[in-house]
Amino acid sequence: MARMTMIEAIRSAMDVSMGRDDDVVVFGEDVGFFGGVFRCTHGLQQKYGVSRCFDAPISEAGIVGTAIGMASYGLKPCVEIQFADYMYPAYDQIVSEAARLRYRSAGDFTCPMVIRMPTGGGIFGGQTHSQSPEALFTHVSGLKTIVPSNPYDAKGLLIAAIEDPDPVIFLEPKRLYNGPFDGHHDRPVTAWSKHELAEVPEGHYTVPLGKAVTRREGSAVTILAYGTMVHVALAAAEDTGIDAEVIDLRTLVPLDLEAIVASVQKTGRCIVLHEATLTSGFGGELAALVQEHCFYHLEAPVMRVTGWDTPYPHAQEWDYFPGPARLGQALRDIMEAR
Amino acid sequence: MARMTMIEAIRSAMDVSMGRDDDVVVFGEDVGFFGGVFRCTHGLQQKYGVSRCFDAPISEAGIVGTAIGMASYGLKPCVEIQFADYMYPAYDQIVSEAARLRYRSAGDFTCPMVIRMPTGGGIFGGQTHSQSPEALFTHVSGLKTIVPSNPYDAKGLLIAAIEDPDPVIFLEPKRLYNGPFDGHHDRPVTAWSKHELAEVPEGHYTVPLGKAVTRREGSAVTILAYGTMVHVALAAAEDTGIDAEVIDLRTLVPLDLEAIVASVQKTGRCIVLHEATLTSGFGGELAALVQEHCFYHLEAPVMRVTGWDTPYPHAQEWDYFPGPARLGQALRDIMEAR
Amino acid sequence: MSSDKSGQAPAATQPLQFHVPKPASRPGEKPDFSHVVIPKAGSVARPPVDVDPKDIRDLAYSIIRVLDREGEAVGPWVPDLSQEDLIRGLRHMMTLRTFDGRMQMAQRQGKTSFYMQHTGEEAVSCAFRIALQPGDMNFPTYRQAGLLIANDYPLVDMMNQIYSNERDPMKGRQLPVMYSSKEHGFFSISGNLATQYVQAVGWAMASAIKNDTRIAAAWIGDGSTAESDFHAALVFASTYKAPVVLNVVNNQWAISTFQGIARGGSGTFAARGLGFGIPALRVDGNDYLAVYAVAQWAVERARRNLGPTLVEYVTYRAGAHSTSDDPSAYRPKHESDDWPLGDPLIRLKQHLIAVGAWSEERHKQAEAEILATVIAAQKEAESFGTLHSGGKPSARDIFEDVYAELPPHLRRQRQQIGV
Amino acid sequence: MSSDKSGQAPAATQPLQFHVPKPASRPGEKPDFSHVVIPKAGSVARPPVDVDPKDIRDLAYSIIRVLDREGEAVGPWVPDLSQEDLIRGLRHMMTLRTFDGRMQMAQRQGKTSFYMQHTGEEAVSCAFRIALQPGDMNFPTYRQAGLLIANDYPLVDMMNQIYSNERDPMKGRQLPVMYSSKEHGFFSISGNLATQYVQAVGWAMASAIKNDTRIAAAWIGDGSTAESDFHAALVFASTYKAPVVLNVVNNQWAISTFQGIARGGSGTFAARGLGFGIPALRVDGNDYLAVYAVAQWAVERARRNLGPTLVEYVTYRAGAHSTSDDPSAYRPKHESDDWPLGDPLIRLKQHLIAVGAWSEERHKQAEAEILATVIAAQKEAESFGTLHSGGKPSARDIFEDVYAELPPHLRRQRQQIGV
Ligand SMILES: Cc1ncc(C[n+]2csc(CCOP(=O)(O)OP(=O)(O)O)c2C)c(N)n1
Ligand SMILES: Cc1ncc(C[n+]2csc(CCOP(=O)(O)OP(=O)(O)O)c2C)c(N)n1
Ligand SMILES: [Mg+2]
Ligand SMILES: [Mg+2]
Repeated sequence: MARMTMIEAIRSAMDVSMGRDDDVVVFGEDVGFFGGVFRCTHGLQQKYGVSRCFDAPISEAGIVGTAIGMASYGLKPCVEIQFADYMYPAYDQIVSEAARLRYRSAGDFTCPMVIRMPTGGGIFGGQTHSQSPEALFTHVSGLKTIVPSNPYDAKGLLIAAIEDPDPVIFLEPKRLYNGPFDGHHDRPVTAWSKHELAEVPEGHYTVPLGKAVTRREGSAVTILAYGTMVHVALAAAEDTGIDAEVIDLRTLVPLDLEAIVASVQKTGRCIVLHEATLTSGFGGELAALVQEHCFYHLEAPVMRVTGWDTPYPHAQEWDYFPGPARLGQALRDIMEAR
Repeated sequence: MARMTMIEAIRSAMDVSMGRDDDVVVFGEDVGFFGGVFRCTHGLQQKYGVSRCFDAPISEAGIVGTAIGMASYGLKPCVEIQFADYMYPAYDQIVSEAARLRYRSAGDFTCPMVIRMPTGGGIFGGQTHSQSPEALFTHVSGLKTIVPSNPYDAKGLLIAAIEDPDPVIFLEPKRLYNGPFDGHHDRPVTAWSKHELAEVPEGHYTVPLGKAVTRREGSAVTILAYGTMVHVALAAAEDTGIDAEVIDLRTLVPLDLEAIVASVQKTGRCIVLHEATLTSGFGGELAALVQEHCFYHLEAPVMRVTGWDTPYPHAQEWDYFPGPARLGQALRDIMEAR
Repeated sequence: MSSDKSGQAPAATQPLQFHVPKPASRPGEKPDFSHVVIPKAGSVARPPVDVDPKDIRDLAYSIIRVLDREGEAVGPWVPDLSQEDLIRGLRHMMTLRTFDGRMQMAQRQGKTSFYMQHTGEEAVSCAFRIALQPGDMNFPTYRQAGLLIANDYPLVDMMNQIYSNERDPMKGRQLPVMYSSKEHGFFSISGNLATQYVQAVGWAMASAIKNDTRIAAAWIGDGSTAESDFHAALVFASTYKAPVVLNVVNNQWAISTFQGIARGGSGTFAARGLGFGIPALRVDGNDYLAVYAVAQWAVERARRNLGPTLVEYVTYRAGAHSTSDDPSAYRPKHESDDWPLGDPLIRLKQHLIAVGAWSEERHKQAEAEILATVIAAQKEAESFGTLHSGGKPSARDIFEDVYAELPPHLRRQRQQIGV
Repeated sequence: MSSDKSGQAPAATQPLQFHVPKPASRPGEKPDFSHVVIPKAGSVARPPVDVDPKDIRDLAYSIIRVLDREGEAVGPWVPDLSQEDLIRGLRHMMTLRTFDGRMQMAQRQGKTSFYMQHTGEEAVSCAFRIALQPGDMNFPTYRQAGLLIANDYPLVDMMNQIYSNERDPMKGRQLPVMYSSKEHGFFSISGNLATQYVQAVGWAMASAIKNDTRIAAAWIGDGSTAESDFHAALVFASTYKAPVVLNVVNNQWAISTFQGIARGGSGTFAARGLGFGIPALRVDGNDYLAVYAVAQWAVERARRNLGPTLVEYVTYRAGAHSTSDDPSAYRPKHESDDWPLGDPLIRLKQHLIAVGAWSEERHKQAEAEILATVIAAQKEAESFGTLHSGGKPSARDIFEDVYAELPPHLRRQRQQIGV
């Protein structure tokens, strides 16, 4: 079994899927000859030909719109939006079309496709290369939304997404592409090669959609996280010495509510963590669900630690990023509550 | 003082604003000669000329995109999107541009504009004439989001929105255009002429953004609602005889958290009501805030009564609409909790 | 601003003026179609399908016509259609018009919430469908039910959809007229304008990727060409030479907005194709023979892997936009009578009479037969319910088909509703 | 499917083929620009600005050029620029290139996160700016810093922005090179491609609505014309005859993607304008005189209320897309040496020498002066800090300017961060 970076794992997922199924096609901006600005599709055109992996015009609406047409024909497109920040031109096609085609045609037409996009900050990308728009997808019925936190999950979830009969939004925390990142930006960068979740089988396997996983067992408080924030949560637990249970949601919709409820009923406390802006973020949904389902077990209000309600600034990136210091403070606060 | 319908009040707001300020321009699809498919701009072209009120091509992106250019020039555009369901092509311009222009240029350029759009169901409009996409705006920092529930507020809030220095999303519950609607779809239609909040001054006045109002005082439970749902909340309180306090939020961002917290701390119970789909709806944010700020006063979990997580169906409209029966059940349930 | 090169382009002393296009006439005024330049039938050349797009740019500014004023079929575009074919075509159009009439009335009677007619535009979709092969796929708007009727889709299923009754193939979810039938090469209609235009291009790309032989047809209205997805469609079709026919139905109006607002300074909608190197043809949309001939030309180009063709159908929306609309508020009441390209049914009927294949009598008889057929279908459909009475789709259907499998949160919600 | 008209268009037996355009050469191959047809300098006619767009469609397929191989300015497009003007223009371009070199290096030294160069395209923005009047507004992309430099915007302010230091006019919020200066007619750059193109049209519409005399200029790259906002801009500009110049900078590449992917079958990007009845000109973007002449023509059209003009600048992105990019992975290493339109600085320099207004010596001297100026500005800027050291914008600045007034929830969040 090889150690892979997240990029390699994602590439391997597409490679395996394209090898098994001729109907899988991959395209997007700079995705063909060059292999993508993050190199996630590197080598696929050479291996599978220009009809299976090709460059698209800079038109996110066109990329998703044509992919919907292809999916309705019977292909399984897996397209890349270069940065999640640039998905908005495609948003109409995603929300009004991909998400609703099965429903409005009563199953006459369907839309099995995956839309991959890098999300999140941590690379000094400023307001247009740092966004985490997951809440804009979780609000849309008909979509599934996934955020992997490590190479093993990334590959298994992406293969599962490509094989899923419905449209799946696959969000890739770009700060994790080349190594795990716990938010301690002042410490040396670490590589995936040292991480056990970088052990990735070469061949086919899936990680099921809709299943969360516990990354750290704990009894004091539950931290709900996904993507980069899983690593931040683990670091904060370490830093503070607070015995937090860290749940990696992996799939936001459909959500593994059972796992969440079981953990919070055990710990009695819950912090929701995400990089996206606070207001109407997915953390609002999580906090609402937790208090609804665990109200009588809660010893303190569910807290949210998130990005601020502002665009993502360039120079003040680390003041914006909800890192282990901010989460650590929240952990101490929630343990003192009541 | 005249009794106005919501349509007349909205029209009057634009009329008054255009009369006072030459920089206010109004345009959109079918908005000019014809006066809008809901007639909200009827007569404005005749009164102010084609340069101030005109028909636009069917391009929501173009309507909002040109309006942003106009706003940056110094005009105050107030544009109409024919149905909120059709705002998605403009979403990129709204999110990436209007909402962030002041921020990214550090105030060098600003974007004072209003985007009006009819929302909500209740007219057998099916999945593309019934949506309530407010949560897709409340998640975007830089936007203000407003939902009036009656003619008086509609006019005062719209004038305030037009005079606001920042972009404002103005959502008009179309089921309220011609009369209040409490969700009892099987009862005779009522007209605004019988409603006290249809007393609307002819001239200029404003209702301040960011201020909620209590529509019904009560001690048992707080219902947070906006738009059509305010009337549903009042009906359910009446129907069940439960002494609910009904808060009409009016502005979702910036939110009147103070008013909410004061009420819930008093009643100890809270139901959030909206027509939009449940998951990641604005109700999630409200529930999260309420439990955060009122945790020690809550006697039961905050409940959400909303549209289902599906597209808005045509024939089963009344099974989808969160009417007084569904809210009534929730009221009874929450009173029984603990 | 010292670097501005002054002296060269002196600051204009004339203030700028804002220009908003206006239609030739408004309510109360005399209808005026003098701006619609109509070439003689038979006068436009018919190039080979593998022509270099550069050499036929003029076709984007003309109108291909076959039927002349006397009802004779003339010129190089006369298609190879038998009298039988044409009679069938006439019956399709008559069926569509009769269907429209009945459903319009049904809506007024409260049997459904909404309806949209095709009056005056029947030839476009009815003739186009005949140029396709089984397996080809249309991506229609709400005004191409002729594609279904000319493909013998059961009228009663259309009505079941319109009535949202217990047999509604769309299970009550969709607004009336938003049909879907994969089997009949008819993609699910979206209420959102223009979105399906680029999807058609994607479907066609898929067909080429799979070395299939099936082609796609995209549909859009004049007003909707302003939407951004129209551009995306043209970009992708042009770049990948997708086997797709890009249809623009210019019926002069987009609800209350005349076509000049979407078209701007380009003269025609077909011209939009020129900027993409896509061959663009304009055709008399009220001339069944011309529509078929041009459709067939464009379909052949696609089939022979020569790439996309843009076709503008010049026609007129004789009725209201929908049952929610009253055109007398924005255009002269009898404007449609002055429409210079006439009525497609009457023109085909006259042609058939002129060539001795039809008569007023046979026409009356056909009218009666068709009316009977439509009424029978309507009765059958109404036996399965109408929007507010009789059989209904279930509340369970709200939750199905959001995903292939019902996820836990939708199961919980369905339980809440108790179904 | 009985109604399909069979026999007439027989099902193709040939399977369809998927077409993906390819550039003429890739790494390891010999650069090949034989597809770039270059007319002789001086050979394209100069129509009056009030020409009927119909009569100049050919200009969308040619290239307007003024400087010939010998550096002589020839033909009807020779602009009325003095030698002084041209020397100033040369200095603008030299300043931009020097600035690019220093900032590229500063990025490599870790003084900022990112940078984007203009190498090879300096003439486009530098010459265009000179054709504008004070008060006119550009809606630029990230590759038009020449608009600022040719308008004497302080270099040190540009650098402050690039360094996100304590004097950064954008307060650290924006990625480097995303300048904004209303005073200098330079709209805030958006990281999102194409969005500003339609905003420029709106600004121009506003100017017309207010009977102002100011005009707007929109900017976009070849690759970004595929974006939908490009279409919206053309639709609105065409319909309302907005006083705007619609610039397309075709530098042959969009990151790793050659222009054929965005352009498709249309031959040129200028051709896109034809479908809208918008006069469309193509110009040698590496010819300072030609760029100025065409810009001036288009600006005059706008100013005289004659409506929009689309201008395609044919140029070449000689450097990497940005500091995150390495072009050797997708195009021949020395492709830029073979670019047939040469280097804009060298060409203007040669012209000035040819007409006796400049010399190698004066050029060297100017180079030294400019380098000194740029270095002085850089030193000053660095005294206010660079991205990772020295003065910084405040964390407070995260919360300001989201709205005109700080709303309660942002006040709470700011308190949380303790600033
Ligand atoms: C994205 C979007 N915007 C607006 C509408 C509202 N709308 C429905 S039909 C219509 C007019 C369309 O005109 P046209 O394209 O000419 O087609 P026609 O109705 O004439 O067949 C409008 C504006 C919509 N359905 N979708
Ligand atoms: C909406 C959007 N999609 C994608 C990107 C990523 N991106 C940045 S620059 C670029 C290439 C642009 O090429 P072109 O328009 O030719 O301009 P050039 O860089 O050549 O000046 C891309 C794809 C973006 N910034 N915005
Ligand atoms: Mg129309
Ligand atoms: Mg480029």
